[in-house]
Amino acid sequence: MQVEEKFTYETWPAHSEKATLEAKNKFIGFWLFLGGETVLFASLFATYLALKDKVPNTSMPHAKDLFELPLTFAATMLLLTSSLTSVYAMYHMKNFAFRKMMLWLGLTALLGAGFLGLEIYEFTNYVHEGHTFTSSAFGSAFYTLVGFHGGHVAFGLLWCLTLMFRNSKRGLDLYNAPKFYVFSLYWHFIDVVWVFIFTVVYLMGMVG
Amino acid sequence: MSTYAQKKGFGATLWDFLTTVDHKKIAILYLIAGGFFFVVGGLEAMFIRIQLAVPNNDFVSAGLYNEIMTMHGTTMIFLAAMPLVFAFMNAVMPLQIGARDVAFPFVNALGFWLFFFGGVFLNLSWFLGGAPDAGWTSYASLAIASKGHGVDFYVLGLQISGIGTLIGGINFLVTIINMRAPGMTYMRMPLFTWSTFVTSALILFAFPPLTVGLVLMMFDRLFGANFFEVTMGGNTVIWEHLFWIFGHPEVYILILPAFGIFSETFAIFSRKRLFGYSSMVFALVLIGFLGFMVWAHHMFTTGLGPVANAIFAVATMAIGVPTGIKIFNWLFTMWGGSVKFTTPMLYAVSFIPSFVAGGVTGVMLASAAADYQYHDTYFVVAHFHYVIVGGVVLAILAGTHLYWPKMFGTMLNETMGKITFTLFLIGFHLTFFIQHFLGLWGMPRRVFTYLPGQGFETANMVSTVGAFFMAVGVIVLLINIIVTSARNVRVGNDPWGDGRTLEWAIPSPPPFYNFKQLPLVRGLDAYWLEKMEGKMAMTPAEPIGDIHMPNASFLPFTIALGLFIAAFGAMYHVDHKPWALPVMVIGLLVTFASMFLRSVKDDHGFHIHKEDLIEKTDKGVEA
Amino acid sequence: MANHELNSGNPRVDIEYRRKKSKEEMRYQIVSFTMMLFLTFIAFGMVAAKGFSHWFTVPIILLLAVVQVIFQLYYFMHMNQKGHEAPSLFLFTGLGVGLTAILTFMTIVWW
Amino acid sequence: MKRLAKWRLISLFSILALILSGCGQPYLSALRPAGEVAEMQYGLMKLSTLIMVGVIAVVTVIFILVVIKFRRKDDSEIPKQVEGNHKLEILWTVIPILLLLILAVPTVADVFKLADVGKMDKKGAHKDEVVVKVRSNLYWWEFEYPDLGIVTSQELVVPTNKKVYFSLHSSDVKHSFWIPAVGGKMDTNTDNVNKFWLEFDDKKANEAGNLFYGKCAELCGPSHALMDFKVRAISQSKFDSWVSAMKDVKKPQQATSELAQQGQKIFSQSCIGCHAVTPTNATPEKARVAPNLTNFGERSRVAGILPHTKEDVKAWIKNPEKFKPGNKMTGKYPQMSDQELDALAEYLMGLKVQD
Ligand code: HEA
Ligand code: HEA
Ligand code: HEC
Ligand code: CUA
Ligand SMILES: [Cu+2]
Repeated sequence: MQVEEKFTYETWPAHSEKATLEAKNKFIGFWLFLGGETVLFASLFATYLALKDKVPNTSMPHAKDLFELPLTFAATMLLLTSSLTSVYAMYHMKNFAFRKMMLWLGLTALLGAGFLGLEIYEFTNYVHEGHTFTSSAFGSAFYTLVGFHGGHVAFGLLWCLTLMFRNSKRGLDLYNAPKFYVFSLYWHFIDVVWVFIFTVVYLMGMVG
Repeated sequence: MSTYAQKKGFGATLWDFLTTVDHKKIAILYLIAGGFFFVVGGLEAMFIRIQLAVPNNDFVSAGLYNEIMTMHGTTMIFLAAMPLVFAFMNAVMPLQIGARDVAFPFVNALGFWLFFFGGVFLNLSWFLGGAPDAGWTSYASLAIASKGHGVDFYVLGLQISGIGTLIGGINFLVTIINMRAPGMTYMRMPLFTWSTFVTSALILFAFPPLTVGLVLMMFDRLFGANFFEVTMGGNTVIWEHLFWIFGHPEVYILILPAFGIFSETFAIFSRKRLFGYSSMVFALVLIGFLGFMVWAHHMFTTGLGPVANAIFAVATMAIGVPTGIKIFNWLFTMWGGSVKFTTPMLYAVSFIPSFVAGGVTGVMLASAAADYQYHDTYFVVAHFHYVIVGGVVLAILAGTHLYWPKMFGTMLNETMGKITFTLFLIGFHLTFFIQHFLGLWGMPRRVFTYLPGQGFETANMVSTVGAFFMAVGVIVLLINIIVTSARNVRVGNDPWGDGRTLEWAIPSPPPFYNFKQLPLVRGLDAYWLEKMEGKMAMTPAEPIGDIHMPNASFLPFTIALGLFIAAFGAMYHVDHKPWALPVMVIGLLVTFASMFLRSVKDDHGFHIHKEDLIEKTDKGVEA
Repeated sequence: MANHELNSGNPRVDIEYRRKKSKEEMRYQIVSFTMMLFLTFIAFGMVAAKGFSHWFTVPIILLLAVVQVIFQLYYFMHMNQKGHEAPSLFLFTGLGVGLTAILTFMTIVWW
Repeated sequence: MKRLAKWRLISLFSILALILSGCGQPYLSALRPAGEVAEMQYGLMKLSTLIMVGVIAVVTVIFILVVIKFRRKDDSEIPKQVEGNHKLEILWTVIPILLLLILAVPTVADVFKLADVGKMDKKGAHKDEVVVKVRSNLYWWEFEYPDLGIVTSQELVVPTNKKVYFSLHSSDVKHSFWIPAVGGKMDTNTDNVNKFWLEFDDKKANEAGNLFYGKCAELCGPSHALMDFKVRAISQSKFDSWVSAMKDVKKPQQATSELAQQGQKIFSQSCIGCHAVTPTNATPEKARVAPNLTNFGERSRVAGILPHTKEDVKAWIKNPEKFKPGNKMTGKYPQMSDQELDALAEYLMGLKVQD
């Protein structure tokens, strides 16, 4: 199958994300990468858990005093929804509906940007409360873990926008379909990590 | 006129190597760079041994010794042994599974350049105010306290080259999963391919913890974080764990490919299929698996408590079992075989007693209560040089001789090979055997000197003398390489005559597309099977057709270069140098711009047309 | 849902079939999204309620997180489909390595 | 006949000496265990070595057979392609497992025995147990006896034939506390306090001249190699009298000779800020930044490594950097003239608590 071949709704293969050898490679390769990312985030979680609430003096804020439910909840909703929108994008890719796919991808990026905005707002709040990257081991661990996730979101945004920009005129083909697919995997993975962050860092932090 | 042509030829060759995405050329790059760093690390080892030859020596100062010792360990592990092993994986594994290239040729090149720039960065520390001096383990309390930029070089250099290794690992995995030739089932894969597979999986899971550890240390040293700052609530034991969660699998990342090379060597030069193939595969996987459960055996004296020590001690001992399975299978591969003692085979044969000696001291170390005595003494130094030099380095030397004709199309001289072998083996045992006793007599490791009158003098002298034997052996090898390259006598497909696997079925060196037609694999040792049926070539699995090949690209180089530049900025930013931040930004821009370019510029590769392939055969250019 | 393309000779039938399949899948995905929302509500709700003991809440919210992630992996990321043997092998191995690390960090880095 | 006997005796002794020298020095070598802990570990070493030698022997026998018997004689021979042998494979899986079990059981038992420091935390009077708080600092060691209220440095003094409990901590970077002849090491972390115990055998201590060598076993900086300490292992009664002699020093001892008095004067101007000459542990740890010199005159080394002579004391004070690169004393006090050095050395060498 030629990668640049033009397709129609009828000829579009069922598994466009795995139709060529390159695509298959990309697919497996990306999953393996996610396996490695799992260990990466696990190491960060482990570090965070070991350093949670480790502050030099008792006057400094602990997890209990910092986190706020509504903010975290809003962020969670944004990211969760963006996971669904990227599922929709893939649904339309399957059906060779390029415009719709782009629309949903755009929505995904928008929600992701919203999430990032909330996170930045949250961080500035903490800094005002004296909980900074350099104020304590707890601070370092917190910002590193949550920041790594935030960095992933930011990178995902750039990636998504680059993809959309590059392919806006081209339409779907077997060259870019795996790229879109792999991006959606990445985006879901970010959400997976976030589920554990909101549970382990925020919810468990608030429970004490 | 001819000189002009040559000059142009050199420039073109250089550009070719800077932009290549061909796994065989990348293999050569790994071999050259890794070989260079091996000599650097070896020279550092010689300085160590000279300093320790006599008590109270002042060949190097205390601080300098620590830098040399640290750089010796770091260079040897990250910049010599691993890349050399990667060289063989790149050169041989795709051929063994009958693939035209690796899954991601571009990523393959990127992996190399990241490793290379990371290594160069690390070694530039020598000229920029001092090398890292906290040991290759860089334990946090000392590393954080270390003055100057040495440890920053360590952190950033390893970070860059670590990313390269990680993506290299993923690449190998995907290649093996997706690109095997028709008929090449998992259980028909040559053991070197299997060991590449397991090793790559170890890389995939072991490098992220190292990445995290390095990030934490970088944040502490360069950006004011407090992960390891006890007064701020930090905890240095976190580093120890992260480092060893990586560090122990790392030693298996080194030894498993060595096992792979030896498995091939034993089978080839015994003219016999590997004894117990399935249990060999099983043992590989088991070693890889157990490798992740034992890291705390490096921390028995840290004070983890008796429960943890007991668990990790027993888990560690368990690794002896699968390793033993492999040892005995090799012995029984030779049993009943027709053993020919070529240079690679000499290395393989001598590997067995050497490695077993190192392995069993490993099991002694695993006995936690006794390790309280061994830990951080020369006993440990002896253990790991026995497994590393007696395992990994012997394998690299064996692989160099074994695969040299496949990589370069010419044989290394056997006589000189045997001289290198003899000198190296004698030197190796002379250097490291006695160190077991030094450790037991009370000599700690990482000491820049020792006082007279404690009974360490003779043994240290012996050890130093041994090291010189090794050095001479290595020099003979270098001469061998130069001489044979100059002579350049070409060889055919199967220069050893007993090749068993697919790589020996195609020309040496192989054409850039490897296989004109993908071969049909009909069993283990595919080429051997055909030979036994009197055929001289593989049966093709497809008609001759167009071959799709990737384009060369300069972007891997620039992506890596960008990180290299950025690392300088990040490092000098602590000194409040005004240019530091801009440099960091520029470096990152170079990297990201290259990545962006890569993603927006379509690269569909090119096709070699079927007519050209047929024509070549007719002309007899390539067999 | 199979990896291969259906081949009944009539492209329209295949397309119809595929569309139906995708629709069906999409329905599952919406259901799982709803479930995920629901689980998130419970988790946040339990913490907001403040009434429960620490020892009760923590295991439950962890469990909820795990279930949610399974939804993500199996429905959103299609791990329930064929052709995901290697991915799941490596993902779960990674998870195993990661969990061991977390376990040790929570037990033997205690001071 | 007599000659022969003498020769026999001599050769016997020389063989014995050879074997013993193969075991290293009695005051330093882990192969000359001088206490319960080292004994236990030596036992494990012997057991594991035995197993390992067995393993190596088996491998070597097969190895030699193979290498000799199966050389290629005829270039056209094609051996039979054997797939494997299940019985053999089971054999070499099961036997190693058994061997490892034999090693694992005593290992685990000893790990728990060595970690048993329950007695140490016993509340109330510790009449029986000796507890030592070890604090490691860049290139010097401090030993505090919390129950006795005294502090000493560089030379640990312990009673023989009873368990001594240690709690270990570091004040700067990680070090590791190791007395090879008496028992395995334990790290001194910056994060936490580690605990373990050792026991010093009376007879073996005598053989070693009552002085064991201790080492720092964790890379800690340029002078890591020189961070030695000594252990004076003496009988309980001698220990008791040492303790009471130390306790008697309530305020700095007054020098007697004129030269020494001069030295004391210089000392109290330039040195006392860091070096204490009273053994109490009333000052907080943070303020104890240099070795306590109360009984310096009775030590066996200067700064852990130099011979204990006046010349060496002078040389040390004159330029400590020369002997221990990176040490924390260099440059913290004014340059001393030769005359001042003489005076200081005289004073310091007179700092004794026992006669
Ligand atoms: C290639 C590298 C390599 C390999 C393969 C190994 C293999 C092993 N290592 Fe080693 N090790 C290192 C490299 C390696 N090691 C390094 C670099 C360090 C030091 C790091 C540092 O601190 O700087 C180290 C340190 C180290 C320690 C920590 C010591 C300390 O610091 O206190 C321990 C402790 O358990 C250990 C154990 C083992 C064991 C049990 C094996 C086993 O895998 C060995 C298994 C093999 C055999 C056992 C032989 C063959 C088997 C048979 C013939 C069957 C029968 C055998 C029996 C029944 C016993 N190693
Ligand atoms: C792959 C890993 C590897 C390899 C191959 C080696 C190889 C050697 N090592 Fe290394 N070593 C380590 C990994 C390795 N080492 C590690 C990880 C440490 C721990 C560091 C730490 O504590 O942090 C260590 C520590 C270490 C020490 C202990 C230092 C200390 O604790 O203070 C010693 C001491 O003898 C030593 C010696 C040697 C010697 C003699 C060789 C020899 O085998 C080297 C042989 C090679 C040569 C001799 C090549 C030289 C070539 C030439 C000289 C040619 C001349 C050049 C031209 C003509 C151009 N090593
Ligand atoms: C910064 C405070 C400091 C000052 C001031 C200082 N020293 Fe020291 N001194 C040290 C430290 C730290 C050591 C341990 C060095 C080592 O072994 O690494 C030491 C070690 C010694 C030792 C060896 C101790 C032993 O137990 O073997 C002697 C003797 C000594 N100092 C004498 C002096 C004299 C005399 C002066 C004044 C002229 C002096 N010191 C001033 C910090 C100081
Ligand atoms: Cu203190 Cu080494
Ligand atoms: Cu290990």
